This record gives sequence, C-alpha cells and structure tokens, in this order.
Amino acid sequence: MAEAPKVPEKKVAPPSGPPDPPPPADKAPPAFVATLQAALPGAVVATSYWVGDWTIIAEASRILDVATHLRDGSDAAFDMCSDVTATDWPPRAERFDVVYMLYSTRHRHRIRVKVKVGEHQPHASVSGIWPAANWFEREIYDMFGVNFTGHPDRRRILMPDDWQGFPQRKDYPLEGPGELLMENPLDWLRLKQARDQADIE
Amino acid sequence: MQPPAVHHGAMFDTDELVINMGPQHPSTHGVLRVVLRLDGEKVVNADVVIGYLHRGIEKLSENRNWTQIILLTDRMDYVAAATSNVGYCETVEKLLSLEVPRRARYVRTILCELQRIASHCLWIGTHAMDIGAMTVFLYAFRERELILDLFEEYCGARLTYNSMRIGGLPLEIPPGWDKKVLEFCKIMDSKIDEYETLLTHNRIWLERTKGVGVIGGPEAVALGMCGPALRGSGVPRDVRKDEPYAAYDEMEFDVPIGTAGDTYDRYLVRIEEFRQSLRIIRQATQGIPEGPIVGKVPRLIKPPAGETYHAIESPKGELGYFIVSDGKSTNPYRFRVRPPSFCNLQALPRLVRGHLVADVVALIGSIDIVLGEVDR
Amino acid sequence: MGEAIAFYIIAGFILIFAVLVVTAKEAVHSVVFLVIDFLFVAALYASLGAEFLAIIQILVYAGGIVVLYLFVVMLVNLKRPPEAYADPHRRTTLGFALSAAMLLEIGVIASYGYVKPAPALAAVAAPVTGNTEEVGWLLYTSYLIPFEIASMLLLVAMIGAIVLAKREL
Amino acid sequence: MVDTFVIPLLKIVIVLNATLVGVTYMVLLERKVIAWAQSRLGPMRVGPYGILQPVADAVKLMIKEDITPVRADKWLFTAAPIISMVPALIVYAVIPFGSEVSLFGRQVTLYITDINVGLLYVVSVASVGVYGIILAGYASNSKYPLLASLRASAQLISYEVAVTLTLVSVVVMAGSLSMVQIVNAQYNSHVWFVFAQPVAFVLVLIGGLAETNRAPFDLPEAEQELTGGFHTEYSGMRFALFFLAEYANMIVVSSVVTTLFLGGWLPPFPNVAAFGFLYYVPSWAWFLLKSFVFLYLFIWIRATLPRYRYDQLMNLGWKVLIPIAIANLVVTGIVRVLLL
Repeated sequence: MAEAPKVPEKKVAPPSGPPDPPPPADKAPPAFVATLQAALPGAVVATSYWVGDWTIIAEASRILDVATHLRDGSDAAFDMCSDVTATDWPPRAERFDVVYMLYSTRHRHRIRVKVKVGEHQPHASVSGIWPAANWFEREIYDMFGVNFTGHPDRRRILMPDDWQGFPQRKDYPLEGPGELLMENPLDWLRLKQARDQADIE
Repeated sequence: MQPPAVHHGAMFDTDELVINMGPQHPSTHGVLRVVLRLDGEKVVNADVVIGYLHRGIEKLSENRNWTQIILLTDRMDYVAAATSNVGYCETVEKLLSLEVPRRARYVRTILCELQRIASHCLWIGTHAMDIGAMTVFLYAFRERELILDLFEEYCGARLTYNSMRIGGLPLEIPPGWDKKVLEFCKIMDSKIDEYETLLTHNRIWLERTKGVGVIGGPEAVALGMCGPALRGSGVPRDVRKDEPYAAYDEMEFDVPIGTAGDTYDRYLVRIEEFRQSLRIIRQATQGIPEGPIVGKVPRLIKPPAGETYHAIESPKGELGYFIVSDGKSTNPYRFRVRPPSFCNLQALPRLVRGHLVADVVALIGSIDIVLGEVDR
Repeated sequence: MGEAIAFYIIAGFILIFAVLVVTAKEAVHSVVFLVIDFLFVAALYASLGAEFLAIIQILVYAGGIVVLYLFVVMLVNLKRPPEAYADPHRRTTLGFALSAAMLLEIGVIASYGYVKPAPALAAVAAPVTGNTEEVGWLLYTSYLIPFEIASMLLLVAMIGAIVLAKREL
Repeated sequence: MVDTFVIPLLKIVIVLNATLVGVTYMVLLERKVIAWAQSRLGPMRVGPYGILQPVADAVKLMIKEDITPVRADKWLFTAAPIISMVPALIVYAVIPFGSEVSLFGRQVTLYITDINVGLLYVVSVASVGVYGIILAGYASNSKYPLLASLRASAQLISYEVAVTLTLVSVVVMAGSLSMVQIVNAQYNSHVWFVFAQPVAFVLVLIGGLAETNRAPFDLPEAEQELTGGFHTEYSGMRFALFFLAEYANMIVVSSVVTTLFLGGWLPPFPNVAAFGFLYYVPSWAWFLLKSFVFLYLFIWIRATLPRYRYDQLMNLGWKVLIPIAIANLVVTGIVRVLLL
C-alpha cells in the first residue's frame, strides 16, 4: 500500500522546489511590499526577484489577510487577479506552491504571491476577494487536489466529475490512469483514495 | 443539487425549465455546455460546464522539450495560433534573458496584428450569425481568407502556424510579402466599413445588443475579464500598452474603450480594434528594420532554474504563460497557460442572468471564446 | 337529398369526434379532436350556405380559442398518476340528472320548433345582397344593442385578464 | 359536367403541382439570391447553374431515414407536418392568378374559386396552420422544440391580430371580401391600393414576414438559439413538409399582398389608354412578376437583417403594429364615410 506510484522515467532527480532567488542588492522591492510587511508582520516570509518579476512568498495561513491588504491598500490596489495556479514539488512536505498573479489596473504593476500548501492541508480560497479566482481555484482543485476551504462552488472543472486522481500532479502518469490501472491496480486505488481524502475539509 | 425553485407570481406558481445548451449546439462556438435555468424564456441562472475539449496541453508540455511546445500552443487558440506562439516564445525568452532582434520583433508584431484581425473577423462573423445576420459571416470569412493566404505564404500553414521560434522567427519573410500586407490593409479598410454598414446603425442590431449583458468596469476587473470584453466596460487595460512586448512600444496606436459595458460597446471596441490593428500593421510593415530574423539562441535550450509569468494581448485578452524551469531537464517543470477565454467565460453566468435565451447566444458571441483555449 | 346525406355524414363525424374529445386519454389529443370537431361544424355551416359563419367558426374557434386551450394544456403538467384524477367529491348522480335535464330541454325545444315553425326573422329588408353583407347589416341594425353590449363585455373580460395576469401593475 | 367538375379538378391539379414545383424552386432561388448577396455562387453542381438542385434535394429528403424519437407522441408527430402543409396548400383555392383566358373556345377563369369571403378564408386557413407548429413542438417531447412552438404560437396569434385588423381597412376600401372583387375595386378606383393604403401595405408586409416565420422574425426556427426550433427532431420527408409549408406560405403571402395592394393581375396604369399595350402581357404574367418582387424582397431581407428577440417581437406586434392598424382602420373608415 505504501509503495510509491510509478513515476515516469526521469534522467534527473526531481528538484525539491523553486530557487526563488532573493532580490539583488541594487534592486529595492516595490513600496507596497514594505507597507504590506509593516501592516501584517510575519505574513511575508521572503521576497524574490527573477527576470523582472517580483514575488512575495507569504505564509499560507495568512493568505486572506495578505490578499485583502494587497487588494485594498492604496499603494498596492491589486484589483485584478490575473491568474491563480499551482506547482507540484512532490518530495517537499508542503508539496504545492499556490501562485497568485496579481495586477493593478490603477498603478499598472504586477506582483506574484506564492504560498506553500501541503497535500491535505486546508487552504483558504480567495474567491471572496477576487471573484475571478473562483474558476482558477476550481482548476487547481481539479488538477492538483489542493484542498480549498470557503470556496463557493468546489467542483471539478476540466475533468469529468467522476474522475479519479489529479492529473497535474507529478506522480500522475502522462498516459493517464488507464495503463496504470492495468499494470498496478494498487496504485490506481491509491490515486482514487487521494481524492476522497482531499474532500475532507 | 438544489430542487428547482418555484416562483410565486400573482396567481400562478411556475416551475423552472432546465435546458442544456450544448455541448452540441450551433452557437456555443465549440463544445461548451451551458445549463440554463429558465423561467419562461428568462434566464434565472446559468452554469457553465467546460472541459469537453481538454487535451491536457499543460501536462503534455511538461513532457516535451522547449521547442516542441510551440506547436502545442497552436492548438489552444486555434483561430489565433500565431499570438499563442508569440506569447510562449517571449516567456521562454524572458526566462533565458534572450535578446530578440528588432526585425524579428517587428515581424512578430505584424503577424500578431494580422492574427488579431483574422480572429476578429471570425468573431464578427459568428457573433452576427448568432444574432441572425448571416451575410456578415460570409463577408468576414472572405477577408479572413486573405489573411490566411498571407500566413500561408509566410509559413506554409493556414491554421496552426507553428510560426515562431524561441529567439525569433523560423523564416525570413518572403520577398514582396510586405507589399501584399499593405495591399491587404487597403482592402480591409473598406471592408470594415462594409461590416459597419450592415450592423452598426442597424436598428435590430442595436435593439439586440444595447443594454444586453451590462457589466461595470470594477466588476469586470474583479471577475477577471480581459481584452475587448473588459475594454467595453471602460477599463483601458491593454497589455500592448501597459506591458509592451514585441515591438508595440515603438508603435503608435490607441486603445479604444467603451462606456456602457454592454454587448454593443464590446462590439464597437472590436470594430475599432480592426482599425487600430491596421494602423499598427502599416507602421510595422513600413518600418521593418534590416537585420537577423533570429537571435543568438543556444543549440540546447535549457533555461536556468526559475519561474516567470509573462502576458501578451491575444485577440481575446490577456494571454499569460507561467513557466517554471528546474534548470536541469530539457522540458519545463511547470507549464501553465492563463487563457483569456477562460476568464471571460467565467463572467458568462453573471452576464446572462435576467436576460432571455436569445441573449445568451449574443453574450457568448460578445465575449468571444474559443473552447480550445478554455479547455486546453 | 344530397344535402341531407352531407348533413348526416357531417353530423355523424361531429358526434364521433365529440365523443373522442371526452374519451381521449391525453389532454392534447382531446384538444386536437376538438379542433377537428370545430372544422366539421364549420363544414356544416358551409353546407347550409352560411359561409361567413363557417369561416368565422374556423377563424375564431379553431384558429384562436383552441390555440389558447392548447397552450394551457401543454404548459400545465398533466402527467399525474391516474389516482390524482379520482375526485372524492364526484357527484355522479348530479351529473346524470343535469345531463338528463339538458337532453329533455333540447327535446322540448326541438319538438316545439317542429310543431310551430319560427316566424321569419329579418324584418328590416336588407339593401345588400350576399350572406356576409346581410350578417353585417343585421348586426348593425336589428342587433346593434346586443352587439355593443357583447363587445363591452369582452372589453371588460380583456381588461380583467390583464389585471389578473400582470404581476406588478 | 365539364364546367362543374372537370375544369375545377384540372385547375386544382395544375395549381397544386405548380405550387409544389414553385416551392422547390423557391428554395433554390433563396439559396441563389442569398449566395449572391454573400458573394458566393450557391448551388452549382447539379445541372447547369444548379437548376436541378431541387430534384436532388427532393430525392435526398425522400430516401432519408424518417426518425421518430422514442418518447415522441407518434400520432401527433406524424400529423404535425401534414397539418402545417395542408393549410399552406388549400389557401391557393381562392387566389386569383389572373383574369380570364379562353382555352379551346371556353372562357376559363384563372382561379379555382371565388368565394364571397375569400380574404377571410385566407386568414382563417392561415390561422389553422399554427397547429402544425404547436403540435410538432409538443409531440417531439423535447425542450427546444417546445420552447420554439410556444414562441411560434404566440407570434402567430399576435401578428394575426395585427394583419387581420389591417386587412379590414383594405376591405373597407374595396367593399368586398372576395379576392376577385378586391382586384376589380382597384381597377374601378383607378389606383392600386398600395398608394391608397400605404400604411396598411407596410403593416401587412411586416405581418406577413412574421406570420411566415421569415427573417427577421424567424424566432421559432432560430437555429442559433433553439437548434432548429420546432423541427429539431424531424428528419426526412416530414422535415421536408415543414420546409415546403414555409415556402408555400411565403408564396401565399406574396400572392395575397399582390392581390390586395398591387392590383393582382392588372398591369400598371390599367385605366390609362396610353398604357393599353401593357395588356398584351398576359394577366397571370403580371401577377407572377409582382409576386416574385415580394419573394425576392423576403429573401433580400433575410440576407440582410439580424433577428429580433422574442420580447422585442411581441412589443413590436402589440405596441406598434396593432395600434397603427387600428388607427389606420379608423382613418380609413372616416375618409370612406366622408367621401361616400
């Protein structure tokens, strides 16, 4: 039962997480980051800068505070949630990065907010703050099985309603579950149970 | 599932009628299913069911090398394949911190804008067809054909072009091609007026589109709407202006915005975009600089570990790519597309509530979705 | 002779379809039989030379009123179990009594008419010829007041229907 | 014997066949005209310039499988297309295609019959035609056809009121309900009623479009909204019957409008001696020519205009057309009384 599902053959070992390089010394983070840090001490774990993009790495449990502040703060004013997505880093304990791409139509600037979420760890939905996040979070739930709480309509969105498993996870075979079911029914069962477990809020 | 609500009118209790619009329906533009709850012909609620065209492009891309992904992006917004190509290539170039030659950026701009006109042609045709004006459809396809011919001459394909490479373009433009593009601009100018004669001041068209699906600017932004659908609500948000890519920083063009936020304004915005696109194409074609068409690209593309999000303005709106590279393998670790149609479609239930069945098709047309992109 | 044959054939069809209207299991079928019945009634009028009446019969009853019946029947959910139709307060005896009274009345009128033919009607000599024109002439001369009263009644009914059906006024 | 049975029967046979052929070619005409409007060629493969296309279409529709949905009401499902086809055909009984011709030494009238209540007959038969659509929607036991048939019946009933009210003012002008008498009245009054009753003409034209379910009022079969409307579940010959009924109705409407407003079989300026040479063209040719103008107009409108929405259609019918029709009738009545 504890046997790991068959990962497709890889030449290199899976990385344990994104590098998230810290900003270079000559790059000062945007002003609203400082305001955020001052308003919500401890919510921002780190900031990162890479090829022109600023990223805030936030505490997963405080995502609602961070999101509300970023939307309502006058120097941030991120009224548009461009995208919400996730990345799967399997060996890590908190295996998912949930990434929020935010944009401000008033100041015309962007920020990326990233939080680390575990497989069964409940994670607050931001769809109350940005209605746009509704479908994005549904897709994340559908593809990764991130356990969103407080989501108004948490159903699968792209996959059929009775689908088993979460296709975008790294341990989900590219060929789909069909062959896995034939070769290794035990793993198939595990994938199936993973969904049921994720259903528990 | 909640039981169907019962409306208590003055005298009669009426049941709701649930109808499935799609997945096989003439005006859902692909395989979209909208579950409508009707009170008479009035839409009480709508639930959008998508995923019928899901091919797992994101998952596939994580198992293909960086160049192979370009042709997967063709298959997303298949009526604007070149734009999807540009978006992907620029994201990878950003990860690689690669300089793209100015000539390549200019040609990309031309191709993007041609693609925008082609996509808008398809939109105006199907949108008018949904509302019952069948002739515009054929007229618009006639002009789209000219664009497809230009694309065919450039890259040999008519629908899925695979016409970009990381770091530039695969091919030099054919001799005389720029002249043909300018010629097309001249033809297109008068054809836009032709569409407008048929629709813009047509009383039935006005009655069918004015005041239908009104959404205010802030609400549209909150719902994640983008592109012409958002600009119709009066939000001057255009990635080409706000976060210029390709050669848009060197082009002069206006971003048309609407005022009322209804179907008619979204229509007017796209009509004006036709003209602005022609303006950009003219500037870019006349100003194509000399130089190489492709930059200095390493033979083995393997961006350093890191992640980035890059957005471009596709004909439908903000098309974003979020790509994570682990720096070790020759394929992306995570490949995520932010499809504009997906976000616009999300606003559909909000738009159709309280309108009639006939308006549902008008609104599906007015947000201009392509299901290949929504479902990926 | 020919007229009599036509009358009996048409009358026979009218009765058959009238029975079918009552006995049809599905309400929509009943309505369809009713339309056919009305068409035969129109044919009866036509065979009597009252073509205006025949056409109006089709236009008003078959083309107008029964369409509304059909509307109602289609929109109201009639697919209930048969038990739902069993009315506990059904008064069979009363129904039979009423039918018998009706039948008796028709018989009395018919026999009275047979014994004593009705007096000739059109007292006012119509200056027009033709069935349609005569109907018009009579309506607007001899029967003007009943006609106007009837139209007033219809107007009241129409306004009443609008008031009842409109949810917010 | 010949006058009472043979000639009317022959006329019926000729008119029915001519109508059916005309209807099939009407389909071709529509496809061609719309194609030209859209810078296409239209059907070109069957016969030169596609003139045999209707034959191919007919063969195709006849040999197609005739599907009855399992849960449909079998009897009504079969009856509905017939119910919509029959009224469309029997209307031709009273339409005067021409005045009189002499054939083999016999004066033959170019209409099957001229009944005293001809116009009312047309209206009432058209009103029965709506049953075909309603029953088709009901019998299919499917949601889209049901919605469409509700739309259709509401639309037909509403526009029938407007059209009938408008026709009354023409009747007031002509002083008769007989189609032949109406044409004669136009001859006697020296003017086509299109000039005497321009408002009525426009109203009847709009109402006629709506009653035949033609664009921009083709809501019952709005395929973009209701996937084909009331005939969604139909196939093969039964579908063809609906199709033919629609085009037959189009021809009826054009014929009626021609008769009522354009002087039927009369040539232009029928009373002016200088234009007497126009009588060399046979009367039925004038009639067909005038009807053709309207048929072309119908097709042209379809190629040009978007579709109305259901509520707008109802508003137009009840709040615009009917008040105008009543006003027109009142004005016509007053003028008529004052002039007499």
